[in-house]
Amino acid sequence: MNHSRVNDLYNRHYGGLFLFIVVLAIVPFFVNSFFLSVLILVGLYAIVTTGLTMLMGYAGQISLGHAAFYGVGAYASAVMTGTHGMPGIVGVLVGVILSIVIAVLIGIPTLKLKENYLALATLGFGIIIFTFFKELKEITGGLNGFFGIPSFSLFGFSFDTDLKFYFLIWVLLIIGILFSKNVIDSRVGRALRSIHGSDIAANSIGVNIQQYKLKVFVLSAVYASVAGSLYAHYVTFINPNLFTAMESINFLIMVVIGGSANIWGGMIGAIVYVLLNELLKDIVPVFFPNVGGEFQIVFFGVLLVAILIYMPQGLAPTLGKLWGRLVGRKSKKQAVTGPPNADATVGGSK
Amino acid sequence: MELTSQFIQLIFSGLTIGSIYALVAIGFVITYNITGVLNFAQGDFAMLGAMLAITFVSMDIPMGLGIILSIGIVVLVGGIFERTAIYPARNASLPTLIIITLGVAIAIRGLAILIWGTQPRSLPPFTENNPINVLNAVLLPQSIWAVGISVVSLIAMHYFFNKTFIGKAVTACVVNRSAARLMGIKPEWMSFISIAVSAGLGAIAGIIIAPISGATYEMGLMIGMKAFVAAVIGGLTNAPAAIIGAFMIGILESFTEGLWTSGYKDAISFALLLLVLFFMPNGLFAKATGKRV
Amino acid sequence: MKGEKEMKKRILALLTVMMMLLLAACGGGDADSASGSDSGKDSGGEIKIGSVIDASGSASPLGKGEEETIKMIVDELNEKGGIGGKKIKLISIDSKSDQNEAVLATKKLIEQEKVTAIIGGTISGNSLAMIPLIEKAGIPYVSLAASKQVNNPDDKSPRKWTFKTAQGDDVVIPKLLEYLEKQGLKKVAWLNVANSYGTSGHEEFAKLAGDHGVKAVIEEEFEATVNDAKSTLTRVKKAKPEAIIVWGTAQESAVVTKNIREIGMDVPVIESHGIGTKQFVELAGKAANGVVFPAGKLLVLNELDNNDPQKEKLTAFKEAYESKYSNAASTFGGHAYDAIHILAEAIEKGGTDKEKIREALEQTDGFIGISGTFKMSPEDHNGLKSDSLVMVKIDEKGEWTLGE
Amino acid sequence: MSKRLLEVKGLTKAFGGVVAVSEVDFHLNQGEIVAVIGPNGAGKTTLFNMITGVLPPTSGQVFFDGKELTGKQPYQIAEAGITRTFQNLQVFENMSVIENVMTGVHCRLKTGFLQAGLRLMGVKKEEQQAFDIAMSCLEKVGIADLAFEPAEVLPYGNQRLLEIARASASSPQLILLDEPMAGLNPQESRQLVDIIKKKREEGMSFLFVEHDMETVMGISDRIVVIDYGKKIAEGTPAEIYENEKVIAAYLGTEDEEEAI
Repeated sequence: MNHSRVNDLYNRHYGGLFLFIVVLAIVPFFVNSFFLSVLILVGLYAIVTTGLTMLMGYAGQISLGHAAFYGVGAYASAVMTGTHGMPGIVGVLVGVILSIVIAVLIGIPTLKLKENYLALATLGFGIIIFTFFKELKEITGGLNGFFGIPSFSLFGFSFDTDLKFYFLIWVLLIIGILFSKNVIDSRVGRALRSIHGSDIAANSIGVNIQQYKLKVFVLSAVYASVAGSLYAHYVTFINPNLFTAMESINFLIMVVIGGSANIWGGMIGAIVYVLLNELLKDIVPVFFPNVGGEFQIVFFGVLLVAILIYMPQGLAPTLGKLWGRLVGRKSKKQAVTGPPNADATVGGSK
Repeated sequence: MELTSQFIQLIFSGLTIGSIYALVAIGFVITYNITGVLNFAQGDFAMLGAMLAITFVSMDIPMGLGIILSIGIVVLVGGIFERTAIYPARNASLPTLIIITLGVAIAIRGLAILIWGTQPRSLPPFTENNPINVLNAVLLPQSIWAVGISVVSLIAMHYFFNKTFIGKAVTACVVNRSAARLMGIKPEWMSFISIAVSAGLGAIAGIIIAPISGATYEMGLMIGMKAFVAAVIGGLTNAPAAIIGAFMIGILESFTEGLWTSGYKDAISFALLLLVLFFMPNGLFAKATGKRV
Repeated sequence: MKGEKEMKKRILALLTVMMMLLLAACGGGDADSASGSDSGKDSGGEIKIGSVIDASGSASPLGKGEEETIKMIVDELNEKGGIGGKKIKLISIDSKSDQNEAVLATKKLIEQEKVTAIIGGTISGNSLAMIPLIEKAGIPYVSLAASKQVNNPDDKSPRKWTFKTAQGDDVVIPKLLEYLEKQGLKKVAWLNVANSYGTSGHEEFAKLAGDHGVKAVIEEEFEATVNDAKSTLTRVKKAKPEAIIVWGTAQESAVVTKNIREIGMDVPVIESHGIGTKQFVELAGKAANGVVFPAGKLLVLNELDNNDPQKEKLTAFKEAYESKYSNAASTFGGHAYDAIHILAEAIEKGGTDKEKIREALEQTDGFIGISGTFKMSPEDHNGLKSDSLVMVKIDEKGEWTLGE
Repeated sequence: MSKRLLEVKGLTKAFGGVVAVSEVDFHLNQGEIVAVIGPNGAGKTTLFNMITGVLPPTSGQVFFDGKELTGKQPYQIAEAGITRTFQNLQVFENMSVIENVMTGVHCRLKTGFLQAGLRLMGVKKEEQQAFDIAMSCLEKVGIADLAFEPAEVLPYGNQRLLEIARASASSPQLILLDEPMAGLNPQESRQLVDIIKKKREEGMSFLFVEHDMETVMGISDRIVVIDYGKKIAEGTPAEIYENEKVIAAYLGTEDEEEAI
């Protein structure tokens, strides 16, 4: 009897996911290629935001420097494949290793401290990394940018068309989300959520808080780095301005829109953010012909504030309910699988 | 001999920019002390102040009046910001509040582009700006204005928080919220006052830098971040330490530029931030007690 | 309890709206694609030209004028009956000074709108990001950005389809060096803004300076967000240059120029074509007096010799633009003017066949535009020489005068 | 019975100039139930916090099962075999009841990030194991039927039981209970006493702080009394009952100075 009940603990039914994957697999054959590249961008962002969602929702920390990890991945791949002619996977791995090292170096001293010193440290680190991209001209090409990054290939298979790249990115994203979900639905996930619930109690039953926070931070950095590597292969030209503090903030906006209390929140946020952005481009000029792209900046700023105040859990929980209704499954036990605490928006320290 | 003049020149530059950082940094500290919020929109108040002052001056309003008007408007904006974005979320977690201020910063920046465009603008110097020669180094009257106004504002702040009733009430809230409530002080309003006052300080900073470097919609970002570094160096809660931190950053930057390269200037400031966070998280001037750890 | 219900309702309402918006976004995209592919087959008797321009964001001081100019010229051409009897349909996308936006916009133009040719890429970074897509798709493209990398990259990557109408660094720097040589200024200080504009200028300078007997006694960078460059300038002062070259755009150059005078240096100051806006004079104030810089002839229109082949065109452009828009005509708008006209001529010759347009572009010879007289070739996709520029001096009233 | 499980030597904690706990010595044998009592503000919770690593002691040492624990982090102390409950409840409100207890099993399991993420072999087994342990812990405190409820909806008394289930999930040798009876009605108190007694029979030891003298006298093997941070008495309930210092500390303010 206990067998069936342990399976009730977490929603590990993959019917919905399967449906989602089928939709994902069909979509590219019905949209035009511009929309396909939008979806690729969404996928890349979603990989970053999935990691960030883990960091914000489950470790209660925010990072104001994830664009830097994204950039580390991008430049590692650019230099390894573009300058040294190495295979794509080497670039990805170098980016990942660099990101891990950096994340550990930053994480160890700051995560010891209470409050959100990680946010402050990542802010500083982001600017330092940006400076390196800019100043190490021999390696990165400086502000002129780095061009001539070859397309990504793996075991002799080249992802040289948008369609192939789309599948690469979304498969990776789904793997990334499943990995995160597996982590959350386990001893590790419970430990993380317990820190959120009461760090003192978590510690007193044997949870090494610092180490868990650090590991989540490293994980999120790895996600960002991998996405950055692939981004570099996709656009073939990168320059330091793609990895500024503003880009880090955009990632945060996506996570907040989607909601960090649910592992799907990062992806939902990325989708909504990018599509809203495209939509505004078409809609705004109809109503305000003289207003340029600036309107969107204001819009997202206000949206961010409004969501945090009036919908602190983001879109994910509500969409989750709708999805549940759609798939026709009652989600009575799921009620507590995410951190559903009303104030579990971002971070735990109140 | 030349080395001395270069040295003095670098000190002048450092003090000028440091005074700007100091004003904004104090805004950070006041806000953080009273509301517990790290307000990332602080730098954008400086931008608003500068832009408004430029607009008023270009409308032929006398400069003094224009400056006072713009400070007033920014104070109001700060108040509105507190009521609409901070107050409703006062029970949210710290990271949430940080992100809210980031959202507001973005919105303010966007609005500034809609109103003033992306073109840089400039404000005339407050007085005739003929360089004064000090030991072969050059001191500009506007720099004296910058440092002077900062010092006066900082003294005024000190007076406000330690001598006036409202100021003391605000301070009381920092010390003990419920005790303050018993005394009939509403902590909610203190948060309003502190953010409005911080916004005003930011506006002053923006207005004094505008004649030196011009003003653009995005100027708030860097000023805000540097001031923020200064505040952290000072330990985030200690106003005098933040002021020292601000001047340190200013001088560090001018020496990096003067003796090495400007390319790494920002990186140096933020490397200092990391070092302080890693090794002295209570600020450079904190006593050894691990209050925040 | 009631509050909660209320909240739920509100969330649901919000969500419904969001979903509708999203659907609209997706649906809209599909609809566009359908219509796009129809008209793309060149059936309606119109020629689709796309533009990707930074009309907003940090590069908008340049981009705004470009966008407006293109719209103006397209209207003009269409009034005259279009190109070869076909109307031009302009699809203009704002890339918001953001590389990602530029790439997406280019994709949209190529794949969804199926345009015949593309103009744009206000800043070099955006142009460089767009080029791989354009070269792959094989679409005639005229860039408005200055960097030499756009048409003549160091890594020799293909530029078969890429042309450009702005004077590249490889045109401007020689002009500057010729001037220095003529003035007998041999030991100079070089200062450039730390962005792609500044660094690419610097690279070209470093490469060519020796040929003209010019030597940099000190080379420095300053930030685009510089507040006070006096610290850097103390080092420049120590190097005792005969002249200072400041390579940047209006705002940061103004700060540096002011600082140069403030710390009491009175050597000649020579700057880049990036300061060719009234903003620079406003921001730099008295310090602008005497600054010399290479620029397109538009700035000194009134002083041009009446025989100058460009004079007529320049006057017409300035009048047309300024009567239509509130801003002053700029050399950046001029690049757009040249781009659309050269393209129109090529389409006139080559029809809608892309390869033929490309060949026609390559054969552009003697087109008199705003930035100069173009003579392109398979090797030279810019087609401008340093004689397309003049040295401009700012006088004590802040007016531009011929500085030669 | 004779094995010394916990040994506290000269434990002292000073906050600035104020000495909250001063030179406290005592020990606890395996299988014993020891109570720490004393007037409010006597330093009992500070003592607990030092033993469990929440606060580093100013001086003194803590030995557990022959190993020194002084200065170790709370999670390390939990791994060594001491867990605790809290005076003001610290239930993980963001989880279900069963998950709370499964988290309590944490230090007996090994699943790490990679294994969990890839859902390698063994993860499922460990999950089952954690679930079974947690279930049996819940059964022992009598709230197994609430396993799938969110912890935050539980009534106060059940939250106390949940904390005890959570603290016992990793089968520690010693559990520290910080005022376990506070806020419970008599019936719940009796239930709790039964649970503690039953657990002791299984070999667990308890150290607890309590104000409810009836409970203290009823279940403790020995009692340690502290006042103003100092240990003033130690002994069996009967001995303490008659100890004058203790009576003075609890009753008389006039005799107080003498008592110290």
